[in-house]
Amino acid sequence: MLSDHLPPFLAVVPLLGALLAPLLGAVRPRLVHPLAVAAGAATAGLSLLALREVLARGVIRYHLGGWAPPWGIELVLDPLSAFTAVAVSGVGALALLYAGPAAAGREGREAPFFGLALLLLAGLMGMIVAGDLFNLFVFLEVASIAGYALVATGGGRALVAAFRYLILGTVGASLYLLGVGHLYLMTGSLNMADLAQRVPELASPRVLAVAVGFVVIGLGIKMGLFPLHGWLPDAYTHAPPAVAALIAPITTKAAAYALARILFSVLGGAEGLGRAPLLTVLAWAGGVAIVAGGVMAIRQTDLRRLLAYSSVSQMGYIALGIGLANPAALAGAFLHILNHAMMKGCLFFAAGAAAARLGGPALTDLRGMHRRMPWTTACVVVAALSMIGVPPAGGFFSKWYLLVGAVQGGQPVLAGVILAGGLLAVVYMFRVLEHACLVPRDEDEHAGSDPALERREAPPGMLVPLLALGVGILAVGIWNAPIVSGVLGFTAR
Amino acid sequence: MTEILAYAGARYNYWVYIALMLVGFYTMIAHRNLLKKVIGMNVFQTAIILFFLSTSAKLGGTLPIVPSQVTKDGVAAAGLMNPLPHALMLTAIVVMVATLGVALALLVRIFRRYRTFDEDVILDRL
Amino acid sequence: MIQEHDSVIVRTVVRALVPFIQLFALYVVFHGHYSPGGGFQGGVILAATYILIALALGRAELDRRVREGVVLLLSAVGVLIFTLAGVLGPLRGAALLDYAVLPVPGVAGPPVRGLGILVIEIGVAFGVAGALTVIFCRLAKAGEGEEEDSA
Amino acid sequence: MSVLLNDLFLAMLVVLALVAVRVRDLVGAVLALAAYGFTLSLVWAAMGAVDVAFTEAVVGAGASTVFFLATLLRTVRTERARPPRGRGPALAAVLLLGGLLVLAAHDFPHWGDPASPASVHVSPRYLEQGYHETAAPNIVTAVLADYRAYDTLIEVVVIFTAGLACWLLLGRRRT
Repeated sequence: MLSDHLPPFLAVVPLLGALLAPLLGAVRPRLVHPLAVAAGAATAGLSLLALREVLARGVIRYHLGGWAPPWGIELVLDPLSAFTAVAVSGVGALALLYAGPAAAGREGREAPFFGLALLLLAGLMGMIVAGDLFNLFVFLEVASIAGYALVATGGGRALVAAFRYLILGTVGASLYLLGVGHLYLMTGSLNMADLAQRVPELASPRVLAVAVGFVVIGLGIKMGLFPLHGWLPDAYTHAPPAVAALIAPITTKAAAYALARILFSVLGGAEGLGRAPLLTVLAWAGGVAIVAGGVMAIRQTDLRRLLAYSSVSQMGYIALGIGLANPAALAGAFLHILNHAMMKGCLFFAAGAAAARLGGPALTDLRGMHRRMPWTTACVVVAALSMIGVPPAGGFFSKWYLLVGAVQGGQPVLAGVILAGGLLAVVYMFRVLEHACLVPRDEDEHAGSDPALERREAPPGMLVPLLALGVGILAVGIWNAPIVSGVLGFTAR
Repeated sequence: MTEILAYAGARYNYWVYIALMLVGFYTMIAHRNLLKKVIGMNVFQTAIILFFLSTSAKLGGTLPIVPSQVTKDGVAAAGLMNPLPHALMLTAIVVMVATLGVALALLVRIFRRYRTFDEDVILDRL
Repeated sequence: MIQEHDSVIVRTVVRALVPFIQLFALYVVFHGHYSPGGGFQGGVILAATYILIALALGRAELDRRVREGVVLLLSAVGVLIFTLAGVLGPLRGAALLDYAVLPVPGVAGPPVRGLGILVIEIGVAFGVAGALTVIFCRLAKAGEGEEEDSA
Repeated sequence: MSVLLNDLFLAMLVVLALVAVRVRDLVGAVLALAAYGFTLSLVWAAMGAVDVAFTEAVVGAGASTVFFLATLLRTVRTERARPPRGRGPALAAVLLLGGLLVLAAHDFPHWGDPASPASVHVSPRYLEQGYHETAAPNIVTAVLADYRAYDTLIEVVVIFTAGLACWLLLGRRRT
């Protein structure tokens, strides 16, 4: 029974968790966190099951309420959406586990906190499986509103950051809705597959170009695409560690996936109607983002802000791959969705653990980390290698496929940008590693050397998800070939 | 002259929605009072509702409620307004009020901390 | 904070009106099939009665009538009603939110769908009324009995 | 539907929106916004969207205004007079947006055209079959609560999310 209803349950399971959270919180507040972890893990498990089913049976189309599209709402699970769902729910479930100890000290607030965290996950999962443009908008708003509130739990500066996020996020969602409205006005349909049939016959290419422009700008804001990333650095920097660890790795990925979905499944047949220049603009915007984000990351002294600008840069890779639109580049973009979710999750988990144990978010606070938190430091090293693109870490392979895609697409400048982005990552990640591994802490200079005594790893609830992501980054690197050829449908030779 | 008037008149709804949208958008991004930004956001979102509902209008059409006397022998779709944008915009209004609630909750917290809604003053105090 | 209104007329009229407005809210919820209205509009009107109580009779009276925690739970229950009505479909071998398979004795065909619509409208009304009441209460009494966020 | 009334109300909307964003007194601005919401509901009614008009009246002119006033009650009533600054980029963005919107609107089907794509594709089935398939004569309810019930479920989840968010953000502090 379950395997027939996977598409809606990917969103309904975390949703049920979120609805039960306040009910459970009223009687047994201690059990809210385990409930959230269980709902997150169930979502991740269902995503894996969905991926297996899709690979075995082909694309699954689900008609809600039994109404055939375009009249009813359709959900679509294909290899790409199932893959993205696995990436988002997997990292999301680990972030929920991580949020337990990180959110300690908010007694009485567990129910709304974890309720909103599950709603965020439900919104993102709904966006990924949506086959209807308006349905995607509604799920986008669930995820966004939960995100604004979660960021604001940091208080103080986080409030201002959350307000800015809300204003820009609303502009993004509204422009997306406006673009959908233009498509509706010209075709009368909201269903993606139906639109794909009708778009090539459109009377006015101008309206189509404007509509797609609004959709790209709207989702571009949500995915933090330079120069539309204005909300992102402050939100990631000032959000509490548990929230940053949840939001930073996964929210932008769902928006990036939705953008790819619309550009390829709705507009796939509209080559002559201005899709090609739009994709070129997207690819170059991605290239600019890689460089601009990297340069700004180098100038930061706060670890979280450095990671935020690194996200701007890394999202540039994904936009670049989507824009190049050849099989190699797309395989790279999707592999990078998984890789970046894992490495950014890993680094934000580590940042939260370090802030809890070493006292602050500044890079200088990381000094002596390798002696006090050797496992955490090892994970940081793995994630940093992935960010730079050193094999066998996963990041190397996504950038490799992107590079192949850029060369095949006849874009040597963008290929150069991909390499330059790696060099920028070397610089900014080396600054992290330098403080974490090489520079001793002031008090270490004159205190003797007894590393066993000063070892202070984060509690297991934080360390386990961190280690899981560290191992995962290496595993994706090692098994990249079966993922790329078996799931993403790209064979290198 | 009459042609211009006819041209403008045929899309009058659309010109109004554009005007409202720009007023709201400018207020959201340029106004320095945070509460005014929220008011601008409200205008901006309602402009989109006006756009969607304009797509549902049919000249000579009536309410999308099937009268009881014609339910037996079918309905002529051209005589009734398109109900789909109406249903979509009901959802959009709910999204609007939800966003508004969270925005105002943030404003109350921001005011408690910074004692003002003035963006410049808040940025100075950060 | 919101005080009890000075005028005895206002207080009396509000006390008398509230049950009727709530009755009207129920009418709006249940008559959505036939006329404009439905769960959402009815839910807002239901929430409005509690706002009215707060404005005219003061917070104390509102607190006596409803507890915020309970209202939030009601909202969750409303969404749960909707979700579970939807999940009945898969349990009975149909798609999510397919009301045609709802177990209603003595009714078959499209009227079952009509009843399904009624069930979810009730869920919508609870969900919306609860959430809006919570938002209003929290905004109206923000800061009451707490220290300020320190700068 | 009265086209003349519709046009009159639409002109009022622009005026009220400008008042709402220009007035310095914040309570006045909120009340202008309430009048704007009420006018909107008249426009929706004139355009035959009675369900939306009803909702706009209770939410746009009602609940939203109460939320705004509840906020102002505990905060500040007026905004400071300040010289505007740095309007260049904002104006550029507005011009870009406006240009795109006008460009697209130029090619729109005429307002109210019964042969426009939105009137002939997808929606006729709701009108022609809706009552037989869902037993709801109000077709907007049929679409909202049956054909597109999933949207409505998530819509209620959105407002629940906002309730949870206010609960979390404005909860009583532990001392």
